[in-house]
Amino acid sequence: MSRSTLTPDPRPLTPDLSVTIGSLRLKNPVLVASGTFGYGTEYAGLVDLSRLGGIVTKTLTPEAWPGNDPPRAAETAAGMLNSIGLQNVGVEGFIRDKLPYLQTVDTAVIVNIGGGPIEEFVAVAERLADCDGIDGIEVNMSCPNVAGGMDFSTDPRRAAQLITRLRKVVDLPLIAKLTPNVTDIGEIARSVEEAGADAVSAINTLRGMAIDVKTRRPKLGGITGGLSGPAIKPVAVAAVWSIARRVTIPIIGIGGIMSTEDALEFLIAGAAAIQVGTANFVNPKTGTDIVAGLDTYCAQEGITSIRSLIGSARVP
Amino acid sequence: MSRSTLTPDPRPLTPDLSVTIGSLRLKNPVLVASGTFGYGTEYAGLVDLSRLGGIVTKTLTPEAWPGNDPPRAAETAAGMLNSIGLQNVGVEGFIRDKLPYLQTVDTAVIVNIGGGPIEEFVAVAERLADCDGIDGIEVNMSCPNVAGGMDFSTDPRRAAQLITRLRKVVDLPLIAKLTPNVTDIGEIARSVEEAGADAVSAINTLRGMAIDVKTRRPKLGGITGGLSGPAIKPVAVAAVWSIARRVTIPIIGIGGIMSTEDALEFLIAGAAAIQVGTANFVNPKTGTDIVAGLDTYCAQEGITSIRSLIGSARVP
Amino acid sequence: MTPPSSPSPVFQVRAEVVANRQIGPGLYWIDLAAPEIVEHARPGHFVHLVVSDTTPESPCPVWMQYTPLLRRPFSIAEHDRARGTFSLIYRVVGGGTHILSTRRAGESLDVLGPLGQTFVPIQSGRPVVMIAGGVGIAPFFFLAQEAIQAGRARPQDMTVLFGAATASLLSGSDKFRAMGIDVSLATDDGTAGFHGFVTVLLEDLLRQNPSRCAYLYVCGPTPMMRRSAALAKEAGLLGQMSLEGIMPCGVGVCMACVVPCVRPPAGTVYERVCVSGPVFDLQEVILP
Amino acid sequence: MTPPSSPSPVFQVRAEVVANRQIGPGLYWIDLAAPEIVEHARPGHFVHLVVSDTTPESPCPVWMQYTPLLRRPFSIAEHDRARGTFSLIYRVVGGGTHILSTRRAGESLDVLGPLGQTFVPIQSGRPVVMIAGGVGIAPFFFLAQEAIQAGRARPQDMTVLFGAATASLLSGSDKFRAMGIDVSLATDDGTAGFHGFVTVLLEDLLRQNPSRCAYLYVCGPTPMMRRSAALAKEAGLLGQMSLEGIMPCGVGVCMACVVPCVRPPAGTVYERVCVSGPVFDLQEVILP
Ligand SMILES: Cc1cc2nc3c(=O)[nH]c(=O)nc-3n(C[C@H](O)[C@H](O)[C@H](O)COP(=O)(O)OP(=O)(O)OC[C@H]3O[C@@H](n4cnc5c(N)ncnc54)[C@H](O)[C@@H]3O)c2cc1C
Ligand SMILES: Cc1cc2nc3c(=O)[nH]c(=O)nc-3n(C[C@H](O)[C@H](O)[C@H](O)COP(=O)(O)OP(=O)(O)OC[C@H]3O[C@@H](n4cnc5c(N)ncnc54)[C@H](O)[C@@H]3O)c2cc1C
Ligand SMILES: Cc1cc2nc3c(=O)[nH]c(=O)nc-3n(C[C@H](O)[C@H](O)[C@H](O)COP(=O)(O)O)c2cc1C
Ligand SMILES: Cc1cc2nc3c(=O)[nH]c(=O)nc-3n(C[C@H](O)[C@H](O)[C@H](O)COP(=O)(O)O)c2cc1C
Ligand code: FES
Ligand code: FES
Repeated sequence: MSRSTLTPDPRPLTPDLSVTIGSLRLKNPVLVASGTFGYGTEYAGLVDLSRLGGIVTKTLTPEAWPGNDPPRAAETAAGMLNSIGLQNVGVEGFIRDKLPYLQTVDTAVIVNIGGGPIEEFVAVAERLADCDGIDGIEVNMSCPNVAGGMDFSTDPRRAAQLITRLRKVVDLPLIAKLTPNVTDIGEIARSVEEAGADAVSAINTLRGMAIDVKTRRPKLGGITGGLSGPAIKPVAVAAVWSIARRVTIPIIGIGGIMSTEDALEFLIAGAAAIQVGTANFVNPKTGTDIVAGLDTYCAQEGITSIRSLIGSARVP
Repeated sequence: MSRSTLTPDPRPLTPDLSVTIGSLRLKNPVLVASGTFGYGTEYAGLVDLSRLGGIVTKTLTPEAWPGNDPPRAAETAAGMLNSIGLQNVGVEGFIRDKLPYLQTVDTAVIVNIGGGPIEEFVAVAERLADCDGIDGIEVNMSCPNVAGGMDFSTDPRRAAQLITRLRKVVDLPLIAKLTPNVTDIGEIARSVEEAGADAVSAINTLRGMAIDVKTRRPKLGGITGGLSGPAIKPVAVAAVWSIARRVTIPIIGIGGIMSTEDALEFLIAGAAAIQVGTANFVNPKTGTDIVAGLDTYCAQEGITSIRSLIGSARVP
Repeated sequence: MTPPSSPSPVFQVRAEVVANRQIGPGLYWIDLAAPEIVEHARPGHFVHLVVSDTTPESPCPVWMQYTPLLRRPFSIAEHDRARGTFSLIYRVVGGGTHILSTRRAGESLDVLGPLGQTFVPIQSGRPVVMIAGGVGIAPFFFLAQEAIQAGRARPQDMTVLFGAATASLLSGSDKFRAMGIDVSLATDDGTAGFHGFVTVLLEDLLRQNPSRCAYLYVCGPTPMMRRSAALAKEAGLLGQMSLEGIMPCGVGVCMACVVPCVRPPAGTVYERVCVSGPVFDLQEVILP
Repeated sequence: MTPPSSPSPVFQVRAEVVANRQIGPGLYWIDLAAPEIVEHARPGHFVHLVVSDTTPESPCPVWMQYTPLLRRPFSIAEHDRARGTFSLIYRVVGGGTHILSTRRAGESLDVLGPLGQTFVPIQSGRPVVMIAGGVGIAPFFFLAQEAIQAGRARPQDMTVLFGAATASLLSGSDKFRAMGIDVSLATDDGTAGFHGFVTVLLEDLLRQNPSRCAYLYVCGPTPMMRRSAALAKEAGLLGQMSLEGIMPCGVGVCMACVVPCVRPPAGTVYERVCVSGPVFDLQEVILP
């Protein structure tokens, strides 16, 4: 009779939090979202980056980009608007100044790319494909803050074209990031799946606007901007749910996540991983707190692998 | 020399709060939204209905309708989800039991109608066209809570068809109520304007979902539902702004309005009137408080007619 | 059970918090001053509260003042006409009740009430049993008190069966005893009274002492109400229960708080708990 | 003015509220205990606060605890290494600052800091003027105090020009006087000091007593900063100013808080106020 049957091990099994996104294995399903965590360095002193499932970096364009006129942010009810307009260091600046540090961090590095015409996306992707230390590419097809930036993810045909082109130059896991500002997000997801995306992430920000009634001026220099934060969580959960009904590739859920409960809601709705966005500004430790929270939750509920939670919603 | 030039009147001029929606003149721009104020009677003891610009009644279908399975509501961050599913007394029940009281109230009565196929809308509209005491018809093309209920306002062609048919049977001001769950709400607005709508109202609720992570069940019997309340205000303001860029007919702004400031934001963005929805549940006097607030605001700012505020946003 | 054609008037008032004290683990008792509401309140009525601090002078935007957004419903547990106050018993289960527990005497709350359908009053010569689980006890203080004060019924004709998870959540049973009412307790963990479900006490009573129960009032968690209704049906006993439901408006306009009810000949129809209830006849509701 | 390659460390701590008291109409002074932050704080640094009550044990959902959602930035006004406390002066202008004003001694706040670029320290033998509008005075307590305590400069070489809407908002001028610093006041309504803009005092000083001003520090409303920068330019005077900006993150990741800066040869570039500022050289920023 083996020892284990005589004296039960008092320590509960360590739950397996790992998930896979295409060929990419994440140590846990908690990523930080593009544009809300810089390039990793900024929060390195405050957050143990190696505890995160991964870091998604700010959207890169071929050249450094100045962004929109300020003001670029406004607080709203349980949310915020931004019209950053993709200010970024450009792909070369990233490779030179930011990537070396990221390569030293023991977490998945997913680089988010953007652009105007398809060729710009392709140029950035090709350049990144040559680099070490990049674990995946997320395609920001959906940024509402640059002119024409939305077309790729509001038209299923164009979305597919973009992904098809990128698929040719990128072997890395390719994640299509979708906008909620469409009639049928499931249809867009379906078309990028067919075009060869390894995963979709949803959602980017909702189109929104606020006006200062004293000055009668829009609160954003870009007039309209993107709404994020807890306010949009129900919209994001519904998006994940709809997409899960239409595709078989993994879904990364994003939108208003601030707590372990929020993360669980997305997993149960069908997300294989989640990203923490705006909440990083509020509490930079949100992501790592959620990792700890998922661990505790699984241990308490006797869940051996978090993968068993994905899409586990109970419906009549 | 007249007395008035000798002793200046200490009372400021009473600002003119009246606005017009097609041929309908409202004493002020503050309405209460469909589904959030019943048929007027319920709040009559708490609110001086005659102070309101108008009352929009719960969506009517040809027959009384049972609605969705409970639970039908869930609270979210600065908002709520509902999946009522258009439970209503039916057009005959309305005419028999609800209209007589509404006819006695000194405020505009706008009846909101809905249905599945176009014929149902037409049937309800024709029946109402015979009745006295109805000042306008709002067409709920956008309810996300009944199967097929969204098609009319996600496809510009079908939206136009519906309005064209209704225009033939209705002389009353015809207001098309739009959903935000579309790629381009301005395009839908444009098509209903061409089809003969006198005004558009925007927005109905955003599609959303919430899951109870303990039971793993959706918090709504209808699984997904409609998000309303302050959380969605930025989306609603952006919708009004976009529509104002595309149509010349009046816009009625709806979404998350709780205060005079909120109402002003919509007017400045381009709305000729506004509707208070979810806020009625929170404070039934929200609408009448806003009327008083607009009055004070105009008096203080020396605004003689509130119409001068409509679309007065200052942009570079 | 449609609402009466002339329902009692409903008021929206700023009620001063007279006292707000903890009476058990996560369990609170709050006294609110609102003479208009007190005057019209009847046993079974509930109020709908804004738990947060809303003052027109606040520099906070209005949405921020209303956080959480929706009102919270609570049954009236006691009223004092002389002082113009009424009382609630509430358990902290989430954000809204937590915020309520932090409100201090001297502050004021926005209250809507009295709301809903009331209990059939306890009548002389008809022995009643009130069976409660947890904070479901709240409306029964009012129900018993009112009948005794009005001289309509004697405490000897009333029995309270009161169950909770543990002894410290049974706060209030003394109040019934002080009125002269017989109280039997049950706890899930056996720390007080019977070790088990309170419905077992009802079962025993109906078997051993059926004359003590000519009418049944029920309030508590759904399984307890379902079981009580079943026991009443078996025994051919009439009675009422007070239900809960997610209530955005509390006054019948939003159609959110519905429960399926048996309504022959129409069959099953959705009734609003806030205006057709919260008090329903024991057999009319199809409990989930 | 890019951030130094090894910036001072940033901490996220729960800081205990040691005191939080009103010092004028809508004007407050708060002392917070956070030894790590105090140790590294230099004049010009700011902190980023969660104004609301966030405790892991709260039954409120996390989003509700963070209402309003974003942190609020405030300049460090004073620090006390011995006690491990730092102080802020803040004006209630909206929901966030209102909630901050309700926090009581003994409670704790989530604080991120110290953040941003600091002032060039006041140096011996270089007379300086600090010109402030309203709560813009806050960082100058720290600036003056630090230089005097370090023995790097004499109070006689410092001048404070302090303007506000009205006398009761000039709270704190005694503190400078107590240090031996010359203070001139200005109010929009003439209730104290010069009746008019504080920049007129600067204009007069630069004309009548230019030797009192070899370096200029500016903090206050935009028009005041614009005018001060213009006067400095005319006088060929170097100096710095501390800017504000909507700051979601405060640490340089969100790119929201930018101001256009003159950066030859690149031309105009957007710099982040939170990491490239809030302290900038007087002539480098293009003020709106
Ligand atoms: C008619 C009626 C009378 C009630 N009387 C009492 C009473 O006397 N004492 C008492 O402690 N509780 C009572 N309740 C339940 C009480 O309303 C809820 O516990 C409370 O609303 C929970 O709010 P929360 O923010 O703390 O919880 P959360 O779970 O955070 O609330 C989230 C949302 O769900 C709703 N909700 C959650 N639980 C309930 C529930 N059980 N019933 C209805 N809505 C719920 C809330 O109102 C809110 O909209 C009564 C409910 C109803 C409908
Ligand atoms: C580096 C820095 C230092 C500051 N130091 C001080 C100080 O020492 N004392 C003081 O009283 N104030 C200071 N401020 C301004 C202070 O941050 C704002 O007054 C405060 O954030 C207003 O919050 P609220 O919720 O009360 O106002 P609301 O107007 O309701 O705030 C809405 C949003 O706008 C932002 N906001 C509003 N006003 C400002 C502003 N002037 N600057 C930046 N963001 C703003 C808020 O942070 C919030 O995100 C400083 C600002 C910055 C950037
Ligand atoms: C300030 C800010 C900047 C952002 N920048 C980007 C970006 O560069 N690329 C991108 O794909 N998404 C960007 N986003 C969107 C977020 O990655 C995320 O999809 C969105 O904010 C919703 O998540 P949240 O509610 O958790 O913030 C940005 C969001 C914010 C708030
Ligand atoms: C409980 C509830 C029921 C509603 N029912 C209807 C309806 O029957 N018909 C309709 O056109 N809109 C309906 N609406 C949408 C509102 O009229 C309004 O468009 C929406 O709630 C946004 O406004 P708000 O944020 O102010 O609530 C309903 C909204 C709620 C919350
Ligand atoms: S709570 Fe709105 S109808 Fe009952
Ligand atoms: S506040 Fe985010 S970059 Fe400055």
